[in-house]
Amino acid sequence: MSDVRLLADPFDPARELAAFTAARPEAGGVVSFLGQVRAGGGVEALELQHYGPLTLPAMQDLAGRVRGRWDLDGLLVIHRSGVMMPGDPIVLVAAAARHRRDAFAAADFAMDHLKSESWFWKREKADGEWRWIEPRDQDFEDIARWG
Amino acid sequence: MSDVRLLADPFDPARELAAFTAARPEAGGVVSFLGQVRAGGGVEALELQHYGPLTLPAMQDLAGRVRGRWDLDGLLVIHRSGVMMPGDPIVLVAAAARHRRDAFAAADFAMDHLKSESWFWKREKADGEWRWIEPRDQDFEDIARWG
Amino acid sequence: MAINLVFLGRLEDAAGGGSRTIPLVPSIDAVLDGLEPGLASALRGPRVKLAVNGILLQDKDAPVLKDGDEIAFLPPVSGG
Amino acid sequence: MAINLVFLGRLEDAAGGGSRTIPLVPSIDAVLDGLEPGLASALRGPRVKLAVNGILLQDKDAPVLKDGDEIAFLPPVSGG
Repeated sequence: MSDVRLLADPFDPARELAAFTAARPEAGGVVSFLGQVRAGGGVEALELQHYGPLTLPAMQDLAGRVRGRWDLDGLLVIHRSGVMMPGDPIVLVAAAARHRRDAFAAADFAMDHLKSESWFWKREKADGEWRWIEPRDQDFEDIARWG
Repeated sequence: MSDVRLLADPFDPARELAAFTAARPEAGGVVSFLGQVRAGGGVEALELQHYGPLTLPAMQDLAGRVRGRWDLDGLLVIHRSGVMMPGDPIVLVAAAARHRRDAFAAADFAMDHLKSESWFWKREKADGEWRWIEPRDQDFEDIARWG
Repeated sequence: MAINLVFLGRLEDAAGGGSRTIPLVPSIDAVLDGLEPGLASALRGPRVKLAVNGILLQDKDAPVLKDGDEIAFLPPVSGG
Repeated sequence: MAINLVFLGRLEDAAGGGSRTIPLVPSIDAVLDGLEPGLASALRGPRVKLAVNGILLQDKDAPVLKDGDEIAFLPPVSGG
């Protein structure tokens, strides 16, 4: 069914995506989103804090909603916690489906909801100082698209 | 800028995507679509025929339109021609962008237009017989979404 | 007889640490009344949600606390 | 003095091969008139597009052919 993971250590998105795809030869298409820590802009490090009793269960619940809404051959959700450096992968979502539209919509929906609803608190280090990041209005607009 | 390739031989989508992503550390997100020859359904092989003077130039033109419409850090379009077996990659599109929405829309648009407009003729082998595939109405509906 | 408090995100800074063990008191109001006023005020912020033993509280919930309970104070998540 | 014809997709089956070299004639109508009737009929199909030397012809184009030209007959592309 769905493969949902919350990882404290770095992961290799290319290897994860290759394994996910190889296991689903019946899917015509796989859409993936990879989010990474942006280089440039002065951010030296990023930390994502999670809360064990809530964060992974909510990610699993989201995966279940995605599976209920679109006809998928597979869904992969991997999210990092802890301290990451520029260029490090943060999140990988992949949706495999017989029909391309389903795979795009499922990955897009999963990302919008992961970003706006997931139990992660983020802080960034710049000029040697850590600073907590507040929610962005854009996230609420993104999620409102899905009705 | 854009990396647009028409390949007669198999390619490794995981390696291509990893190289594309690694070269764009300033992009916050990368959306990819991988299309592969579906296993099951009785298709033994698939052949994509192209016409040299038209096919790659039209793919490059499409990439230019995508770049003009969304603010991207990079765009990758790789398409196979020739004979492929179930599980073989057919097409890989990846869009890297600072903003997630741009990356999703660009990859989605590129796929809709590649599928409906590209100069490829497809035939499938089933029960030992090759059969040419006619256009599907779905492709015209997909492309109409973009106005 | 104790309960555990967990402070997420910026509330960790306000509390001076990610968690704290305090003696058992019967209600969340009693927990807040026993903390430093600045911290209590931050925890009472309108956008701070609470979870007891991993279950999110609804607006009107006023659970009776018992030994070993964990109360998490959750500021808005950071998003994209 | 010759021109090259290229048949894509199902038109390859109709022509019995992917390409064919024929003696130069001045127009596309003359090319079609010189082919087997069944093939000419398939190439005249309403959804078949033509390219001369890699340039797509518009509806009303009637180019004058010259030595070495390549005419490609393009049935609808197959899509997804």
